[in-house]
Amino acid sequence: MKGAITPAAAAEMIPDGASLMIGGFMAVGTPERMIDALVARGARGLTVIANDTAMPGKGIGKLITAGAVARVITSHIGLNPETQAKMIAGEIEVELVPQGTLVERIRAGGMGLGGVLTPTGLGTEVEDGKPVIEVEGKRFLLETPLKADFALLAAWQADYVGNLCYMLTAHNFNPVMALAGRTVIAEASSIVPVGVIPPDAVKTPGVLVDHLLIRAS
Amino acid sequence: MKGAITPAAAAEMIPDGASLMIGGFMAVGTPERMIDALVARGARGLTVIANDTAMPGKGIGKLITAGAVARVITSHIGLNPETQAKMIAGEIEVELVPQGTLVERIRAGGMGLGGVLTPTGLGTEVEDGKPVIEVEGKRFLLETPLKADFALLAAWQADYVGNLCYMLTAHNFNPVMALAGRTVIAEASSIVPVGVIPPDAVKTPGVLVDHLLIRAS
Amino acid sequence: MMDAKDLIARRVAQEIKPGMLVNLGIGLPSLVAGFVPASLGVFFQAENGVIGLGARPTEGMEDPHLTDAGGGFVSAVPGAASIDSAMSFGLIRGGHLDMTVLGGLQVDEAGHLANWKVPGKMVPGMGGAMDLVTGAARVIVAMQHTARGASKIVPRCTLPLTARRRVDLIVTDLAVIEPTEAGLVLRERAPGVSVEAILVATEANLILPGDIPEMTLV
Amino acid sequence: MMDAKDLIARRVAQEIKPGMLVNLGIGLPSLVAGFVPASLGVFFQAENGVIGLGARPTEGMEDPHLTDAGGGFVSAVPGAASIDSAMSFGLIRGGHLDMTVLGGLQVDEAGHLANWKVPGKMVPGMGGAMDLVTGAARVIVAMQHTARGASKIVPRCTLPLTARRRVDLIVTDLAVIEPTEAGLVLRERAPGVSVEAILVATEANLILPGDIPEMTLV
Repeated sequence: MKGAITPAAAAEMIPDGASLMIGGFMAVGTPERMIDALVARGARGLTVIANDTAMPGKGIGKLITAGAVARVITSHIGLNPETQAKMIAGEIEVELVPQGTLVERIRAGGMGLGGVLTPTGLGTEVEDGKPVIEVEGKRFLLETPLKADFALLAAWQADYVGNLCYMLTAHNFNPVMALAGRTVIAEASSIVPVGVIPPDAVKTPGVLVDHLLIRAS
Repeated sequence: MKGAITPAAAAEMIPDGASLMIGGFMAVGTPERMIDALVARGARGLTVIANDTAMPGKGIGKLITAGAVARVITSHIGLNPETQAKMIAGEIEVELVPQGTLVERIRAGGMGLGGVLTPTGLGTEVEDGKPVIEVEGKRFLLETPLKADFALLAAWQADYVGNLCYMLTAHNFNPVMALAGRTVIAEASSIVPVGVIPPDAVKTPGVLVDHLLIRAS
Repeated sequence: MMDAKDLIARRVAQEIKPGMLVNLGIGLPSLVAGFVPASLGVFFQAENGVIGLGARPTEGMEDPHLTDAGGGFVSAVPGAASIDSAMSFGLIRGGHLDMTVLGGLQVDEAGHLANWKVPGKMVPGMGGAMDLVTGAARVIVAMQHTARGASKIVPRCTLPLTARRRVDLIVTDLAVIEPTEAGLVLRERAPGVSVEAILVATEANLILPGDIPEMTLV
Repeated sequence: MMDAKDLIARRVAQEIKPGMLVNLGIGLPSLVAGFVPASLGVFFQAENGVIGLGARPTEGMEDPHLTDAGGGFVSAVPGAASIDSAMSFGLIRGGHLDMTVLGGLQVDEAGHLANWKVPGKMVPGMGGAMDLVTGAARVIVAMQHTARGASKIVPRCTLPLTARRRVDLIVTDLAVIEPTEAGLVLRERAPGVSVEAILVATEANLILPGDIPEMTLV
């Protein structure tokens, strides 16, 4: 952990055109203060890798509305009509990836694996243009690893080592994305003193986290 | 969860010649009561998939000494001279697998992935006879998934849904093996009433566990 | 007369056996949970991150960190477990999920499901559907038999497929249909619905066994 | 005179920078931790499952669930985290580990390490070594310069390799040697050891830069 920073300082670190992994599932477990700061800074041309684009006014939906996003790699945009409209208008490029494949591609990127061999998508549009590898008589799609310039995470508790815990369905993509961002910034609901989080409760070891957002005022 | 059974009943379920994944790292986080029951039953011809074979008198070492094991797939046998001696005598077949590859092969087997693409082992003896796949200009070994007839786990806390928690370095291979055994049997240091383990503390969801061992008397 | 969606959900609920792990899609499939007795010891998975999904909590007791895959507030039953997306889809892809119930746009005579895209019109994305249909031990499609008068059960899907896997059962407001290697077998009629009415409403060819009973709804 | 192992461990400790995540192999490398000041904020990983490894606890306060990769009892520092084997090797393979210090049987002029097998004699297995050498950002080999009079630094490894990756530094009781594209560069001499003595003890060719200072041991 290199230090706790303000949301504005975090947004300044993220240049236009950067690739961002953003935790969350329909804006549950999404770093909202970080997103607000990116919108306030007027970020442009971002590539967002995330499960979904939430809905207008929430989570990643705010980045879509603000015109900050040029490209998304995601499993679902069905509940955000603005993403759909901007995709049809050619303003946002959308790569749709099955959810289980998306999370494994991110994990592979973060854990130094060469890709994912999955049966999901075989014989569908998702297969188009991808190598099919046969292993022990079964066929699998080879899906490539994903990394990003930044991973923006939402956590429940953090300490100043950078250790993170998550709560209930707010885990989702956060623990995996912590491995795959070149710079990892986490926003926690609370920050507790070092030593307070039991080792067995830590889901993301602090060594993966570069910056925490300072406490909300 | 199908019920809590005695170690002897568990050992009766496991036929000679079965393949077993056994949790633990140098006998830390290993189901000792389960192993004692297998030794007492006089099991023979087992295939054991585990990080190591511990040392004589501890954990998997007891199965080795008892002559229960025909084959091991493991990363390390250096601290068990009996495994080395039986290997040289041709009594036990040993497949050595890099530790990080072993855990990913088990995870792939348990999570329905077709294999593991890893840089580990490239250009070494481990590469011999294995396909090398190039992804985005980098070369990776293709390692096949592993499953087993049974996974024998050691946990810290369990409840009667089968949810499991692990403690400190006793996690090791247990959470991953829980996914890859066709029948999963867990031995816990304590069993607590359903609802006592917080959802966020569960590392192995009970739906993966077929049987718990009854409490030690 | 019973609401069509409730009818479908009640019939699907009968497919659920004690101790199963079940994933219910958003919309119609999510209604199924309401017809499964707690005594069965069934665990519901929400693929966004919980095993042991419970009913919507009392107003004022919702928690923003506990939602289902549709974003609705839920509760957790005793013995629930939080899981991240990697574990959630590992359970699905690895065959640990006993059953999934999903909505459909089309199902065809090969038992193939299309439910994620209407090219040029609506592209919500596949979300978890492709993994669910590929990996679940049993796949049940729960949907209205027709949409705007057109049959959703067709000779061959014209919409992009969700997976190549043959689904296991189709439950509609008119019928229960089992896709088999030989084709779609009409297994049951909805209460008061004749075989003839089902054939008229179905574009696909249906195989008619000797006995096609009315659904029994417990 | 200082013990050879302590000398090596002290010199290796100087390579560790503030805030690093470091994995120390069992045996000699594990001694390094004793020479790293707590003020550096370094976290040690034991690949069997903990980040934030601390010293051996007071007798009677050991816990069987907290051991290092050699099976020895350890403690956990404040801010420690438990990890399972998949996460542990994900950190290693994924490049999140800043440094690993490993023992060696041989290192050659290409900087290749052999440390897991002596065919026909001793086959301990690679354990985590292959992943560590493949994945760690920086790999340091800490070993005695010779074994039974024979040089462990050789023109070309005769033992099976641990990885194709060129290690970053070799620290022995006689010298600090840096493998480079051009070959092995002699960087430092142990206190009181001459360049000539190092050359005599080394089977591999060493490149000699103009200045080869004595190790400074803080």
